[in-house]
Amino acid sequence: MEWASWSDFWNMGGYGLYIWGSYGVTVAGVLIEVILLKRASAETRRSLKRMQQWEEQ
Amino acid sequence: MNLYTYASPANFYRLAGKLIPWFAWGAGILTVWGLYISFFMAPTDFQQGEAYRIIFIHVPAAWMSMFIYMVMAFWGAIGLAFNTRLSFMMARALAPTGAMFTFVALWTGALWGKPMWGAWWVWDARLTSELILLFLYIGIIALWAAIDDIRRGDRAGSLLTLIGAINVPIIYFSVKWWNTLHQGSTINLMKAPSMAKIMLLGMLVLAIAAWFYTIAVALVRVRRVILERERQTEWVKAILEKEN
Amino acid sequence: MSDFLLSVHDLACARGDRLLFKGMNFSLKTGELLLVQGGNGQGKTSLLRLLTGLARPEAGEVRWCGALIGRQRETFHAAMVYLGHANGVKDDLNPVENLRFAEGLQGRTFDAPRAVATLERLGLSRCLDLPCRVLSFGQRRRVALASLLLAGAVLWILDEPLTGLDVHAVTLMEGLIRDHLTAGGMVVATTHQALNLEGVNVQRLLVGNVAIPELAVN
Amino acid sequence: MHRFVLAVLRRDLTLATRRRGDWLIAQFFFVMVASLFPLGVGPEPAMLARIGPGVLWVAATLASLLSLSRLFADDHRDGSLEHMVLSPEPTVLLVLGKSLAHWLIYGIPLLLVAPVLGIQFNLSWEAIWVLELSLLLGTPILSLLGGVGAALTLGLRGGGVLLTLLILPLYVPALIFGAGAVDGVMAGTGAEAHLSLLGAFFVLSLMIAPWIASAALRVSLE
Repeated sequence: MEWASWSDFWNMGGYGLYIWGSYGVTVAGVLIEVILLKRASAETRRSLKRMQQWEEQ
Repeated sequence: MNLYTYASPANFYRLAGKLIPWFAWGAGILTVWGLYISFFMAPTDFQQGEAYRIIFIHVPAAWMSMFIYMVMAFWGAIGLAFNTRLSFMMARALAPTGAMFTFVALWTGALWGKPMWGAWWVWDARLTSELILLFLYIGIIALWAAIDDIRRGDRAGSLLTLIGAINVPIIYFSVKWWNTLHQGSTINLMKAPSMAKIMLLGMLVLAIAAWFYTIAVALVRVRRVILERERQTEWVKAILEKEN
Repeated sequence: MSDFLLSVHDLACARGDRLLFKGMNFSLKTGELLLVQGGNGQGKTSLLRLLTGLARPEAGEVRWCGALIGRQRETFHAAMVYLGHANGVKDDLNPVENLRFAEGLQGRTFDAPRAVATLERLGLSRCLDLPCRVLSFGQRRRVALASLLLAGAVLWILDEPLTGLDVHAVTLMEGLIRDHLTAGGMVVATTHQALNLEGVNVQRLLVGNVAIPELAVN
Repeated sequence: MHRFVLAVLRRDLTLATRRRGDWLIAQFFFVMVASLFPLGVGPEPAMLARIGPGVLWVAATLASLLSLSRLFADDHRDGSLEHMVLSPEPTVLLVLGKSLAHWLIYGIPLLLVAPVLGIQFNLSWEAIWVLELSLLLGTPILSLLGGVGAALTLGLRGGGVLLTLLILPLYVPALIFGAGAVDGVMAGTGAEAHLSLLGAFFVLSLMIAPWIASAALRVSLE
């Protein structure tokens, strides 16, 4: 184990800002992509269903 | 059932639906394992201190940005040669994820560069060609967005991907060469001797996780595109009705 | 001229995700006119573009003398000439120059006296050295028709050739089509206007998403 | 085959002589962009000589881009592009002829103006000579690669801006080798290596770009 304590872990030997900045942005990138994709998929299904109902009428 | 059957959108839609959870869970588990390696198993680097831990995402992201581009070029070429709709859909589905990884590679590269070289940005071959790769991704996505006609968009985007694929290596080597002329010594991100085995393992695990993630996301996107493009067909109507 | 054959097999055409037509079959022989009819947006122009090879069909094939047009691009394009909505006439050039460059781009040598004679025949004798910019729409259309005549192609594919032409020119056009067919040529044309085509072998083709009736021969 | 390329060339050159305004605008753009830099960074001769090659190359790139969006667009609008594509001659030669015409109309004049700008930027005569050589080899690359972009964006809304976005990344090697050659001769390391790499990139573009552009043209006309 490399870390004596949690604060030690977050501090990362003084490089905490750089390391967590990197990991944070990566996580944010992935999350944003997943959320946007989920929304787009739901929107596609909604609009297709709307269109289908409209055609059935 | 042979491979060709899966090339039909209806079958591929079902197959993709079954595969997505596997890849998504795989990506999650591998990420946890990879992060454990990178933060708790890999020792502190005696030269770079803890800052080197950024490479556990920087390097896989840089790999992904290039690999995804090559895979896009591959699908584009297949689509242009054999006129298969599905391959164009794959190419399109990969682009946003590729651009995202390229951005992550640039961002993490800058955050690593600051403590290591004292500068957020250096015009070294890898960062510069990564930047130009991002421009190419943006160009391709913009071209797709600008063309309303699906068939034209598919083909035009793939042609652009192909000419970019020929150009990326040339750009890389020209920047590298330009760089050696302008700065006495090149800065090498990965000094081979100090690379411990455990570091390599961490990068590999995270790279595979990134692959699984990319595949899962691309499949979701392809499924969405299939639904849109095949909305006139009976099987799509049946699927939508079942969900109602 | 020897015998030629343009045939279409099980042709389907889509624009965006809308299927314009499918399962279209017809064949056109030497000396025949195919009149393509149908409402706006039903795919008349799309069909003509498929026949020229500019567009690729969603399904089915277009054959020239039995072979796919894509396989014999050079032969087919040498035998075919297309006149679309746009005239393909450069505004900055005069009619004679337009014809000269059009001929050169088709890989043919330019026969100046013949070009001038053709333009005069189409009633453009007073505009020969004016830039096309100053010509009227109908006059520019005539320049395009002159280039059609000069091409000496077997197959004419004409998209609304009568648009913008006056009564006199329409009669002229009817005569040109009749002469071309008598000489063993073939014509595919769309038009909204009535054409006097006595003594011409006409096939009528209705394009539309609704059940396509088999070819009603006039 | 040669006859066809010549026919395309003669046509485009004739059309260009009828519309001299467009041609002049591109040249003035080149001069103006290059002249803005000394105003922005200051008149110090040593610094101007240092940034000169890069600035002139970037300005030449932008000037060539400016006219590219119209490479096929004018002919597309009046329908003559379709006629040309339907010619029995190969589309690839059409693209080659049009790229060549674009280079002669917009590229060669840059070569004539560049020495004057080189003097403004305090470049030595030797550097100006190499700049000319590099532009001679490099500007056809801009026309060839630009043809791909012009074909891809044909008829699109905002196609001109999109074209810039698509093509500028592909220009990077030409920019590096071209400006590098002038840098090299000023730094005393010689320009041969840069110029031969630029030449190689030119040959590669000549072999590949017309094919991709003609495929793109057919896709765009579909």
